[in-house]
Amino acid sequence: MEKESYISEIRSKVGVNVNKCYQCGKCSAGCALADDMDYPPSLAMRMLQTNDIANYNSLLQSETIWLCVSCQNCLTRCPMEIDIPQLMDYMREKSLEKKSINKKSSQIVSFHKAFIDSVKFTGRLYEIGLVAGYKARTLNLLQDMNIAPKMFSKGKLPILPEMVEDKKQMATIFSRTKK
Amino acid sequence: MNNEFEPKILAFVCNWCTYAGADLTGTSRIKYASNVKIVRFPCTGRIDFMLLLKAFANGSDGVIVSGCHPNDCHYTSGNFHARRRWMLFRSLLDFMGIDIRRIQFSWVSAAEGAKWADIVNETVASIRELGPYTEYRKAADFLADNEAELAKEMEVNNG
Amino acid sequence: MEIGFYPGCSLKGTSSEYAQSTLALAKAFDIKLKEITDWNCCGATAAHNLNHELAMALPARVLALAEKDGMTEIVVPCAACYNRLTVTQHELNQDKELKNKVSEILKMPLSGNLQILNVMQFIDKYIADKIEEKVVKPFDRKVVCYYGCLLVRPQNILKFDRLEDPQSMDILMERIGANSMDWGYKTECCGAGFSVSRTDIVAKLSGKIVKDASDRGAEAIIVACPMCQSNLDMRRPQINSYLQMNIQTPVMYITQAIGLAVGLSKEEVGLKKLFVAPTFA
Amino acid sequence: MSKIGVFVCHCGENISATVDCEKVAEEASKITGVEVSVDYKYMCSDPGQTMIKEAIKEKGLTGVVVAACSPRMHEPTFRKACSEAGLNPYMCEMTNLREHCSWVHEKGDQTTEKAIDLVRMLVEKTKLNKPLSSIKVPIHKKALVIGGGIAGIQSSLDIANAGHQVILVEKDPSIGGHMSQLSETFPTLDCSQCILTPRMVEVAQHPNITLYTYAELEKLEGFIGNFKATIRLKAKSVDPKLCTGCGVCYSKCPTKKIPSEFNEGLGLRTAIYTPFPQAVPNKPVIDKTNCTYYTKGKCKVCQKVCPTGAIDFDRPDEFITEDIGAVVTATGFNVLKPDFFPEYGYGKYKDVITGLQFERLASASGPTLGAIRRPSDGTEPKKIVFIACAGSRDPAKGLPYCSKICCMYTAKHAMLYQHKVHDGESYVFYMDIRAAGKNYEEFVRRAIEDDGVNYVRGRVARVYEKDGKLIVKGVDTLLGGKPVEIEADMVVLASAGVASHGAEELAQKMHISYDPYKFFAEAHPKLKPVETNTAGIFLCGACQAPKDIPETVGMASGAAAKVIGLFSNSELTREPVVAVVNRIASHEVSTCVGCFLCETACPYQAIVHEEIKNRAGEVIKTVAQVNPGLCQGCGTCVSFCRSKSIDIQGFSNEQMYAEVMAVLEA
Ligand SMILES: Cc1cc2nc3c(=O)[nH]c(=O)nc-3n(C[C@H](O)[C@H](O)[C@H](O)COP(=O)(O)OP(=O)(O)OC[C@H]3O[C@@H](n4cnc5c(N)ncnc54)[C@H](O)[C@@H]3O)c2cc1C
Ligand SMILES: Cc1cc2nc3c(=O)[nH]c(=O)nc-3n(C[C@H](O)[C@H](O)[C@H](O)COP(=O)(O)OP(=O)(O)OC[C@H]3O[C@@H](n4cnc5c(N)ncnc54)[C@H](O)[C@@H]3O)c2cc1C
Ligand code: SF4
Ligand code: SF4
Ligand code: SF4
Ligand code: SF4
Ligand code: SF4
Ligand code: SF4
Ligand code: SF4
Ligand code: SF4
Repeated sequence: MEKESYISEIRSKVGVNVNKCYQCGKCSAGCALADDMDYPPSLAMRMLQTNDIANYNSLLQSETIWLCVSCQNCLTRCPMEIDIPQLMDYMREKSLEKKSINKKSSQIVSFHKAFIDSVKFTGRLYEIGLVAGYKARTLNLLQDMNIAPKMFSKGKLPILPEMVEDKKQMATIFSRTKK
Repeated sequence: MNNEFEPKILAFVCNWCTYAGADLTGTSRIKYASNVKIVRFPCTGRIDFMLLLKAFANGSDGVIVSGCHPNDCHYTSGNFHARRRWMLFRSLLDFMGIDIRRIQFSWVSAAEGAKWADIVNETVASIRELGPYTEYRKAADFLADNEAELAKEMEVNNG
Repeated sequence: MEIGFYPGCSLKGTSSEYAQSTLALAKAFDIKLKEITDWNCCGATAAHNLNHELAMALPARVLALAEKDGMTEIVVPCAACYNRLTVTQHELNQDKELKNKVSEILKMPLSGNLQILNVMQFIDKYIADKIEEKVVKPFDRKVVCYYGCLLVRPQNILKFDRLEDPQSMDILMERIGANSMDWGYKTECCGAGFSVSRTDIVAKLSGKIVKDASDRGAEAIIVACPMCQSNLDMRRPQINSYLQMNIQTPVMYITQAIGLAVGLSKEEVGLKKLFVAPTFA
Repeated sequence: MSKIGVFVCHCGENISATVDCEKVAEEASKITGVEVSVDYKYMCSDPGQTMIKEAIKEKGLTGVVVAACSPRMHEPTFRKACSEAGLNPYMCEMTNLREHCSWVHEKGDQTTEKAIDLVRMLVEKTKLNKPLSSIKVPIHKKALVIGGGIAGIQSSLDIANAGHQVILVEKDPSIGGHMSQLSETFPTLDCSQCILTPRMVEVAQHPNITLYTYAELEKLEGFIGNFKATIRLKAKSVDPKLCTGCGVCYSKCPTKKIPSEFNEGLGLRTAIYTPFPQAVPNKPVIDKTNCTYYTKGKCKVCQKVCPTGAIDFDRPDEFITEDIGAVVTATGFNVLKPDFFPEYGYGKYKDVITGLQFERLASASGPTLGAIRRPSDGTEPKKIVFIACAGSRDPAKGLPYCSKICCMYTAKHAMLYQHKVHDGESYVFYMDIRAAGKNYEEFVRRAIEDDGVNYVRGRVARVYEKDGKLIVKGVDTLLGGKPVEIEADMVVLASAGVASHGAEELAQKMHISYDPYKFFAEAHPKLKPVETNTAGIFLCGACQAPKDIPETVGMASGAAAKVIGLFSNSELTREPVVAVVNRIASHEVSTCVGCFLCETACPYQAIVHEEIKNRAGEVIKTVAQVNPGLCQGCGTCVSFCRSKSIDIQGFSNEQMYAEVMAVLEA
């Protein structure tokens, strides 16, 4: 991306003027994930303000964007009403596009992808399918092996997926919104 | 003497900012084109745009309207009124087929002597490029036919 | 009376007791919740994390189907689904172009006039008035209400309750005889969708929540979101190992608590399905 | 038929070097109506002026055009000269051949042509000039000061000391305002009461000051020099003439549990009360909303115990009217109650307080006699957190502006805390430190360097209570946005300063403008900071924007100086450049259609409604009329009037058309 344009692109696509942030830090103060992020939200805002492509790229490769759970805590409290969650959505899309996904966050991305695949396949979330897909992606085969039987016994893990009948329509949704 | 077209331009300015600014151009001895003649008003808010129309109808090639910067009006809000009216007046002129580039609207403070010279020079150059204002009958006729109506249109919308 | 119902995926799987207790509670008040025909997943967090248009289109299909079923009002117990559906309807109503595009993809009309109710709103609207007279077994327990993040936000769209110190669940709990305490984690995040991918984070965030509740002597944490419930409940082993404690405070759905108070049985509200079993009731 | 004299000046060589002055004079003499036209080396010199005077007398000139320098320089000179020669000064005009011609163009025919045009324009205008006389308005030399905070007190004393009568109106039972609530004051840490109380007493005793407490402005009519103010004296239920201030009544009043406004709810008062021991006047009033006699019809204990029989339950509100020459508005500010920030828990946790409440805790006359104690349990807080910008600089939930004083008072609070609680720990969460004032930065540095206050740059996201502690979740942005959690015993919010209650209503009563936040608007942000855009009404103190005491007092003296300046004349003299609504023919005729567009345009509320009556005394129409006392001559009304019924003297439509046509037709 051109150096001059990423601030204005964020402005036009996300509706966020990064220069409105006056670095008060209230977002970072309240973000439950800030401790685990490589750049807490206010620092991420500051990086974007620099209009320096290097900082922009660091953010695309950060854990931060994948750790944000869209809880909206920051937006609710930001004195400038800066929509960080939506900005994070946008940064994630960009990161996928540029294939600059943070290595440590690959599990999160895999999970999201497995989730979407499951929905794509059945129209609804099919937990066994999801977990299988996630494990296939992460090769993390042993994770949660202990919880599944209990879930199953409590009737929380249906063996057969529930399926949406209008598969064609679901397929259209996925194909038409793909970029 | 060259044969270049020398446009007739009037400058309607407020007493407190632009008139004083133009004084400063003088005391600083900054030179500018002599085509522009200044008419002093108490405030841009006083500048009646019917007067501008009359100026065009009677052969002015261009007009500059200039006063205090927003928030600096000697009378607190006269320049805001002027600006609001200018917006309406502009579309009216446009509608009548008068080239709105013939009107230069600007803010020149009492300290902006050099800016005043620039504005005059730029306006003279651009009007020169547009050429003499020969369609002034258009304005005159329009004015004659519609004066009452016009006055009403413009002023009511100010409210 | 019959109202539309969107269970969403988790209520069909991991959180079947939430569906069960919601339906039972409605029935106890003579309301039939009718499932939207052929509904699909709303896309949850994953979709909007990856693809904005998809994140609009999936919920939009649900809304369109509800409209097609002739529903004017739907109940959405899952806070995450509720958030997605409400935000989608709002955004599409704001952006006519996108709305037309989505409607065209779906080949379905979309009026955007659906009333979307979460459990609290549903209870407030149809049940709250009659609740006291129906209580047969007051839920006289010290509880804390956990709202999580998605129920009340974003405030400008959801316009639900006080965003920093919400009260609606507390009020309902008081009405069935509980002592609903003030605490520090009403709207703090539990780790949401990281249950599988970053269990460590869920253990930590949910841990803080569970600990505060237990420190204050809560006998139950009351929730209205399947994601919150499963993080706080099913992830308890990880939570306890993170905290190096053994906290056994159960995490119940508000519909279960009210259900019990108005005389439904443990089985009817699916109490057995909780991982951390309540010692009372 | 006009007889105009044209006087072309060379200004040494300043004009004549580029303009052919003789030619200008010669061409001017050809203009119809020009009687004489001459040029001269220095027009403003004595001989030059004499030349004009003689021409006026000899030729019987009806108008004079001096073609010389800028009228901004010498218009008064030449008008005076004309007037000395018997010509109405407003028949004299100047055209600017120097600044607008000779100095800005090269020598040549074109420059001379322009000079001729300039003369022609002013000649045509001057032909249409009318004799005008300056406007004189009488002045009532009595000032009304509204608001008895430090601003109103200072202003009243300054005006009174200059020998003028002052009426000071205060809505509360005592004067003193917010300053009386403060403990010690930055940047010197002197005791607020100690410096304020003598001034309050001086006000009460000053022979030139009439003090009305528990009173409010009801109505203000008229214009500069000639206002009529109606003041409502709220019933105090205590006759101030009989009351000696002995205090028996409030020591016996059984209704004791009313939160004291003066102590910001941290203390209690009775239903009959004086707000604080040093109150001026030190005489009680009965708070009717809380007194059991007024609410339930029984009690009257105070009446029984009063040794002088001063209690009078039945006296109604009274109204008085006063003739006033000038008004000083000094109604101050209020502090925003931060309960709109649920994340900070104000109103929910007792130990989350405002800065003003902290002042009361720190004040030796406060509910804890100056000891810092938690309102919840009376213990001494060992860890305290101050949160700056609570409500200020927050467009989403609070106010977008900076309240200006809170950085300083927060530093002061932290410092006072450290002085009083030696083993205490204090934290200030801030975004920027705004300490621009004499010795202010040094003051803040002292708090940080000497008193060890921990300044953390970042906002607090929320505060919640656990085990009797307030958990403050903030952030240190200087550490890259690292979350910081503090277990505090007390939290003090530097809540925003906002316009005082009822400011908007008062502004409307007085026809002065206010900004979007309801602070009163000054006439010019730089050059008229104490004036309003209504002549004769002045401003000072925190009613214009939040400000500290030094600035308030400076402004109060400034406003007083303006009033004293005004009162130094017995009449107001003003340039007659004012608008008039036409009345050419008979008295009944005016082309004004009564649309009052002019009224909407006028920035000075100078347009009033006039009823035109026929001989039978019936109103036939309502037309506009200009109050020349208020009109400042901007002329905005003129361009708004579509029936051309309102015009401005000295810049009339006719004159301006003539001026413009002169150059176009030439
Ligand atoms: C917590 C805090 C600490 C502060 N500490 C300091 C400090 O250390 N040093 C410093 O320099 N400044 C300090 N200030 C600022 C100081 O309080 C103000 O500068 C000062 O009080 C302004 O004085 P004022 O007279 O303009 O307004 P006020 O003090 O508000 O007085 C206004 C008066 O007008 C009266 N009034 C209001 N409306 C009407 C009406 N309609 N009719 C009649 N009367 C009316 C009010 O009752 C009041 O008596 C502090 C402020 C706060 C909030
Ligand atoms: C770079 C800069 C930008 C600024 N921008 C702004 C702005 O945008 N807005 C704003 O509000 N303010 C601005 N200011 C501040 C503004 O300049 C001052 O507030 C203002 O000039 C102060 O006026 P003064 O009359 O007190 O002092 P000065 O302007 O300093 O005038 C003092 C006068 O006294 C004369 N004098 C000194 N000693 C003697 C003596 N012994 N005998 C006789 N005469 C003497 C001096 O020659 C001088 O003429 C700016 C200042 C600076 C430096
Ligand atoms: S939305 Fe994301 S960045 Fe904002 S508080 Fe929640 S997790 Fe943090
Ligand atoms: S809360 Fe808003 S203004 Fe403050 S640092 Fe975060 S994004 Fe910036
Ligand atoms: S009147 Fe003006 S132009 Fe003439 S000499 Fe005096 S200063 Fe110079
Ligand atoms: S008892 Fe009577 S004299 Fe004494 S203070 Fe009260 S009212 Fe005044
Ligand atoms: S009458 Fe009212 S003011 Fe007097 S003592 Fe009784 S309660 Fe107090
Ligand atoms: S003065 Fe300081 S604390 Fe107050 S609003 Fe301004 S920056 Fe914030
Ligand atoms: S003077 Fe003109 S604008 Fe004013 S009321 Fe009369 S007609 Fe209307
Ligand atoms: S000239 Fe200006 S101040 Fe006077 S009445 Fe007209 S608008 Fe008002």
